[in-house]
Amino acid sequence: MTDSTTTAAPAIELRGISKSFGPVQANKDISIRVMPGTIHGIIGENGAGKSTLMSILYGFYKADAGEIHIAGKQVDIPDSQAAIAAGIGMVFQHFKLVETFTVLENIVLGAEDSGLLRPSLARARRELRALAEEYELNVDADALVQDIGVGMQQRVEILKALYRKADILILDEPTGVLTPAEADHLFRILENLRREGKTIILITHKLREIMEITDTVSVMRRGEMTATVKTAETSPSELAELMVGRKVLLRVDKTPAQPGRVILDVQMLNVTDTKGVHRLKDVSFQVRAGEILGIAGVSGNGQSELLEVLGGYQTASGTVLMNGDPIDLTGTKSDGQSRRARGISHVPEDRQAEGLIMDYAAWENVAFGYHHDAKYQSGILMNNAAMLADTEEKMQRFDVRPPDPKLAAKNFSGGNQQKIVLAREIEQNPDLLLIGQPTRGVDIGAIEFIHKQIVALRDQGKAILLVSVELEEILGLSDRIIVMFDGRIMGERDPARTDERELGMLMAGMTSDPDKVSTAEIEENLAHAGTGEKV
Amino acid sequence: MDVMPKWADVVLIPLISLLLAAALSAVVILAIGENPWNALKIMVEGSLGSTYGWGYTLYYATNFIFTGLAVAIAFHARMFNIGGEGQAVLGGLGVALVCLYIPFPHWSLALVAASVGAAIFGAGWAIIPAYLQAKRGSHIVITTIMFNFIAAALLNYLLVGALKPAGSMEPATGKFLPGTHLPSFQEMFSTADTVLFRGAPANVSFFVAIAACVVIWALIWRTRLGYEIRAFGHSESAAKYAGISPTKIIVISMSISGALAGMMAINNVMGEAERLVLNAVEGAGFIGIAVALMGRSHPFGVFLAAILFGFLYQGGAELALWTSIPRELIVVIQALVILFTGALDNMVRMPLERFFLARRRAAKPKPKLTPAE
Amino acid sequence: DPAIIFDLGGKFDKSFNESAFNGATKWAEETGGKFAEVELQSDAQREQALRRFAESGMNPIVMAGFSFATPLQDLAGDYPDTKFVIIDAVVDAPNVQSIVFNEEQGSYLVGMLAAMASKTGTVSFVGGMDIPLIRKFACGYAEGAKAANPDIKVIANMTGTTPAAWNDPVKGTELTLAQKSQGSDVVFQAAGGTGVGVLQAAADNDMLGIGVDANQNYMHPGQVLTSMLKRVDNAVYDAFKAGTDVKPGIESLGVAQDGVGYAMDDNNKDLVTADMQAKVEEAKAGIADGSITVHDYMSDESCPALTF
Amino acid sequence: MDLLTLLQLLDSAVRLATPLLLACIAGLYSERAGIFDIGLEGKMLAAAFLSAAVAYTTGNVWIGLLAGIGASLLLSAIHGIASITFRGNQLISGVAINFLAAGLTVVIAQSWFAQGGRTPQLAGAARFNPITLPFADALRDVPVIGPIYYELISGHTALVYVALVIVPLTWWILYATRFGLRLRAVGENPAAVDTAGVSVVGLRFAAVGICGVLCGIAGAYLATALQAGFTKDMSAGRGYIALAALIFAKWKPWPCLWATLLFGLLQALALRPDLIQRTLGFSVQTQLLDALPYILTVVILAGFVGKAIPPRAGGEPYVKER
Ligand SMILES: Nc1ncnc2c1ncn2[C@@H]1O[C@H](COP(=O)(O)OP(=O)(O)OP(=O)(O)O)[C@@H](O)[C@H]1O
Ligand SMILES: Nc1ncnc2c1ncn2[C@@H]1O[C@H](COP(=O)(O)OP(=O)(O)OP(=O)(O)O)[C@@H](O)[C@H]1O
Ligand SMILES: [Mg+2]
Ligand SMILES: [Mg+2]
Repeated sequence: MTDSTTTAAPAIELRGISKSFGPVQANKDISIRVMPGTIHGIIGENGAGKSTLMSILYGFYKADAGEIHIAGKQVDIPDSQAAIAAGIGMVFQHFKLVETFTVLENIVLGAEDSGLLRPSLARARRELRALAEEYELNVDADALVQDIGVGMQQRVEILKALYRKADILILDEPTGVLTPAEADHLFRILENLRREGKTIILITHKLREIMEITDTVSVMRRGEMTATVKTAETSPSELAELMVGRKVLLRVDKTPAQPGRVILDVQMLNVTDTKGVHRLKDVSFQVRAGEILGIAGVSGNGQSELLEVLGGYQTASGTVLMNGDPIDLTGTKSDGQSRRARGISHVPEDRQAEGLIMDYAAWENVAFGYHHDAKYQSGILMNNAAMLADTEEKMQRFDVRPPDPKLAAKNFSGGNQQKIVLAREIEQNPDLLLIGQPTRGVDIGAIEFIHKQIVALRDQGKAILLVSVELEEILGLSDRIIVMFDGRIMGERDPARTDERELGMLMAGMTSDPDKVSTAEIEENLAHAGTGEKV
Repeated sequence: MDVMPKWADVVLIPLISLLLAAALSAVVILAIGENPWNALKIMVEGSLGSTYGWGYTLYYATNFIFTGLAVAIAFHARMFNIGGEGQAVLGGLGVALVCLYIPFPHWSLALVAASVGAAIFGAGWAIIPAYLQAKRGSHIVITTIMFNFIAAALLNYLLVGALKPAGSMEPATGKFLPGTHLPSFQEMFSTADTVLFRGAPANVSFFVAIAACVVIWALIWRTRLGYEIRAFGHSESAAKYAGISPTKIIVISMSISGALAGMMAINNVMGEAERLVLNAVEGAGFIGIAVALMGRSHPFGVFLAAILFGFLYQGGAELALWTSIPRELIVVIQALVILFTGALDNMVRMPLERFFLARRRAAKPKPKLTPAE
Repeated sequence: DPAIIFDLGGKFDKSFNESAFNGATKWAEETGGKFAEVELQSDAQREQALRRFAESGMNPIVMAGFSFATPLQDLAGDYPDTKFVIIDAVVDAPNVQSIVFNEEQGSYLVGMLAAMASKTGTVSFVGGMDIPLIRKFACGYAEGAKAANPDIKVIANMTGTTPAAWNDPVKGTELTLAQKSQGSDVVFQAAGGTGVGVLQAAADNDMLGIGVDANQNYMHPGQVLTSMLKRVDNAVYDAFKAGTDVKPGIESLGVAQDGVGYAMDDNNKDLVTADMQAKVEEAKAGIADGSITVHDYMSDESCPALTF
Repeated sequence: MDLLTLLQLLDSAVRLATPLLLACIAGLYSERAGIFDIGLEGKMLAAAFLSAAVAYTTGNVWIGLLAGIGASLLLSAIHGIASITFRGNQLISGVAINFLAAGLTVVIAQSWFAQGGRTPQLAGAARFNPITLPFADALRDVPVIGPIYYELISGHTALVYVALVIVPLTWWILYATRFGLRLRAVGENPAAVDTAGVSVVGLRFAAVGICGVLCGIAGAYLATALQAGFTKDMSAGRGYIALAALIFAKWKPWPCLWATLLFGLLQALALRPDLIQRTLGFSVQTQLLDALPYILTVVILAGFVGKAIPPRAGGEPYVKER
């Protein structure tokens, strides 16, 4: 800033920040300025480098190159201690709380007054009450973090920053785990903070949120900052284009469904996990040939367990009929291999932790789960040649790049990893395809391709069960939608006759009119979901 | 992209670690007032300079191949089997029971039966911790350590009680039946006029150990079970998704591991002592850890590392005989090898990675992130 | 050259092995000769060490300890030109000399001294590994004590059942303390390295200790009553001196041959009165001439004076 | 069993439990901070050797104690560098340290004293001698309380009392101080500590350092208080028993005391087969008594008697950048 008399110094200015993780360059020569008292959005696809950039600002990572200026002064931020001293607070994408500690202990941790705990805790308790009142940030100071819901955990994180007198607050994808109503509540808190003069950086990849609350917005793509614009002067489609680098078509093209016979019939499914928490409660539904059934819900409300049960790696009680015959839910046949034998394929929610062995080469991964198939055997040994040939062919068909079967899975990009999993599962020609978060971390080009494949499979008369936390995807792809909350089915909707608002209410466990419910009630409801308590 | 070429990971890193361990050992020898170069000469001469020396080196190596493979296969399933010692003790018991009471017409039958006995007992001792890990989440490292002590107490109990011949002063079984005598290298390779491997304990079990290497290699990289074990080792959650039962893999891989550790007994108990004594295993179960780490859990690597440790053991024994360097020096070297190849791996790896990364950057100034696009 | 192999306790165990080492050193000093030696670290090394010495032409090869019996039995035949001397065990081979001691006789003598020195009327014994050889010590000790005082109470404990029992001073200490709490005020140990802990505990707790094998009176002057001498040093010395002319067969050394005895020196002269010494000398003469016979536990695995 | 015999047994249990207790609390600090330590055994052994060697050379047991702590700290530093700085496998590092100590103590002892890997016997001021607590002699003849005070409570070496004081001290540090809060946090979720502006590396090194000091005291106790000198392998598996006790105690200070006393009692009982025989009327194999701590630990680990949940981040190196 050359002319400091007319404009105040930016609260934050980053100059030429670069950062590599081994061979991956996460940030390339990034510069950005954020004015005090504003909310600045940062938007970008998964893996664009948003979290990395903010973590550098917070001293969590060290930049390879670049400068950080806070309120006009260059500062050195070698660790989070320095960032806190410079008035920066950050709420990470994955919360950094000690689960076995109380809320109070978490808040005090690292900001104690003296060697003894008791006085620090007493002071924190007093201040917490004041802060809670000032910013509508209610928390139960003596609850263990592991016993409270994500919404409250997030408030604890915000309180942690405020308790440390942060003037600059960074929030990394804060709404990923919230319902639309909870997100609204959060945004009200952020408005309050802005009014108090705090500077806020908000990371998200949801265009709606950017348009709703930010003053300015920066777009990142592949480690680079592609643009910074005033929110008032841009539009969602312009931002989308900046994010991806070309014009994008967000709608899915598909003809109306032609549902046939019932393929999957689920009745009164119940799951209790190893901690004794009741994860699925009396879940019943059907999926027919030639239709896509979408399951919406805030993550952690039983969708994952449902996929796991159907995929064969979670035991359950109840009845599941596949093509009219019951499948084994608890016994020796309740494993992935038996499910595959019954014509169920499964694209798991987390391809890196479940769908692929990251250290296996592509050719080994293509047999993964199907490694018992006769075509991959030769005598007592495995037929590596057959696996290789098969992989080459599938890579061709699904346009996996690079088409090198000997490359380890970890060396493919996220989108291409997903294509490998899809190729493996779809090419099995299943009667039922379970598919979780099909496009998480995949760029828009690949999203189009993947959506087309799913619709094509449906049109061949297969049954598809789709789980996604992206409401847009659910709305765009499904022929019918059911919403899950706290392990139950809250209701079924026709995508043509519902909207995000209505679905959002169901996701929070409410069936009443959206306009008549307070967010506090939603909060209360969600806090108990998934903890096994009665709602 | 992998930062380093494969050869650097497989050969260069263990080699540098080994050199570091050797250098530190030399410092220790210097510090106690001996000449490291001399010590090395005595070790090489004593262990590799004669067929007698080789006979001992290969004898020790045989033990270490078995225990090294045991640790290695468990590593593939991401299990740290620190209980090789106890499993080998139990293996010895299995061998002893077979060899004390069953009269065999020929040693080959005895060898097969003793191997089975050793494997069953060794596997049995590994299955309990494995099952507890799989079903109850009990940390296998701690349970296998505990089982080492329990095995020692059990053997102690038997050798001063039921298995000790009346009137004997030693806690040991009686001599095995004559039909169980395994041909030693001396008997196998000596001709009428030249005696080779005279008196050395290396015996036909060495070839069983080599066969075990081949079988384990094929098992890990060529069979469906190996595919599942490795998959489980890389990612338990993925294994579950694929329908691979964690319980099955943990129990099976630990059983194979225990069986291999137990089979060491055909070498030291059946091939050498021909009776079961108290401390027959002599830490070989622990050396298996060093061997597997050095050998990067690959059977061929394990084979080479076992020979290296065989050399160290025989060389160390010679040092103790002819110099004032105590035999414990080998324990120090062993500790350093474990430290550098196991725990301080990153100390060697990080600078090397930086080196290779810099070289790659220099080769193509603008790094391309996505090879696809 | 002659060679000697020490057992697991090591040549500085202050008792058995050290005594053997002293004999060898004495020979070396007197003759200026050289000998090879090795201290075993593990059981499995026994055969290797024996073979290595035999291969490199050492002769005779002396081994200190009964544990060598089994390997020696196996390999003596492989080296017919080498003479082997084994102490504390009998191996029947044409080139092996077996030296055994009448430990019960020496133990008898120190048992008498213990009983006479005891004020509480209770004396005790700590053995190393529970084997017949050590029971032989205990039995002779109890018999001697009862000979001196028929009302004496004798407590005997063994440290363990494995070779580790030879080297567990902590256990030695605890056993001694346990015996003290049962009234003992004189303790005799035949426990190798474990005995160090026994003597230490005795010295720390107002008890009298009794050493074994070598003269251990010096370890805690004034607090070690005496030591049961087992002249392993003489045996080794004689073997080295005889060199390749070592006579195969069994050599049995008792009081009469001065193979066992009890130690008197400056360190314990105030503890043993002239009267006590006279009585022991009398018994010694009696054993030597056969008028007193001391029961040998190993002859029938039983002990009239003590139950284990 | 009469009172005196019982007291003698308990007295022996206290003596034998002391090194276990010190090592157990040592492990508690390390593992509560997320660093698994199976190298307790090796650190104790190294400390036992160096404390005895230095005490013998200087004739002063306190200097010996410091030297023992130094030896243990050195091994702690290796463990710290391997598992904190270089994010290596903590279990493997622990195994290496145990071997390193087992080998080096003998090699150095042999070259230093030439006595077959042991140190000379310590006497007088070169070892810790029992302390008679005030009034012990006076109270001795008071029925019941007298013997208990005189036999059981009084008459131990200074380090026994140190160990007993360390238990409440540890409890206080862990739950009432800033350091304790951070220490527990770093074992549960190091990222939370890091983002709260506290150095994970610093905390973990501090914990590993405390562990080293306590193991050092434990080792020195073995060689200069319980015994009068170092002998090869004299730690004799106590480090592993301490580890077992730590699991048994579920990583909590007071239970550590009870667990180690129990294991100490088992060891004391193993020395008195006659007592068992007399009290129970049948004899128990000493091998069974020897193995009992290990068997109990397995039973605990198997979760049949209350589940032992280790600190969540335990054993995992803290990796920020892959
Ligand atoms: N700790 C790390 N070690 C190695 N690589 C990392 C690390 N963190 C991030 N990366 C890599 O850096 C790149 C940028 O990641 P970053 O988390 O900053 O993206 P993001 O924009 O926050 O994505 P998302 O929307 O998924 O949160 C990715 O390729 C990622 O794999
Ligand atoms: N952990 C890793 N180790 C090695 N290389 C990696 C790693 N993560 C990413 N890469 C490399 O970085 C490149 C970019 O990966 P990333 O997942 O960010 O791709 P992307 O740009 O999001 O592509 P896509 O749209 O296909 O997901 C990949 O081609 C891959 O080779
Ligand atoms: Mg992110
Ligand atoms: Mg991507």
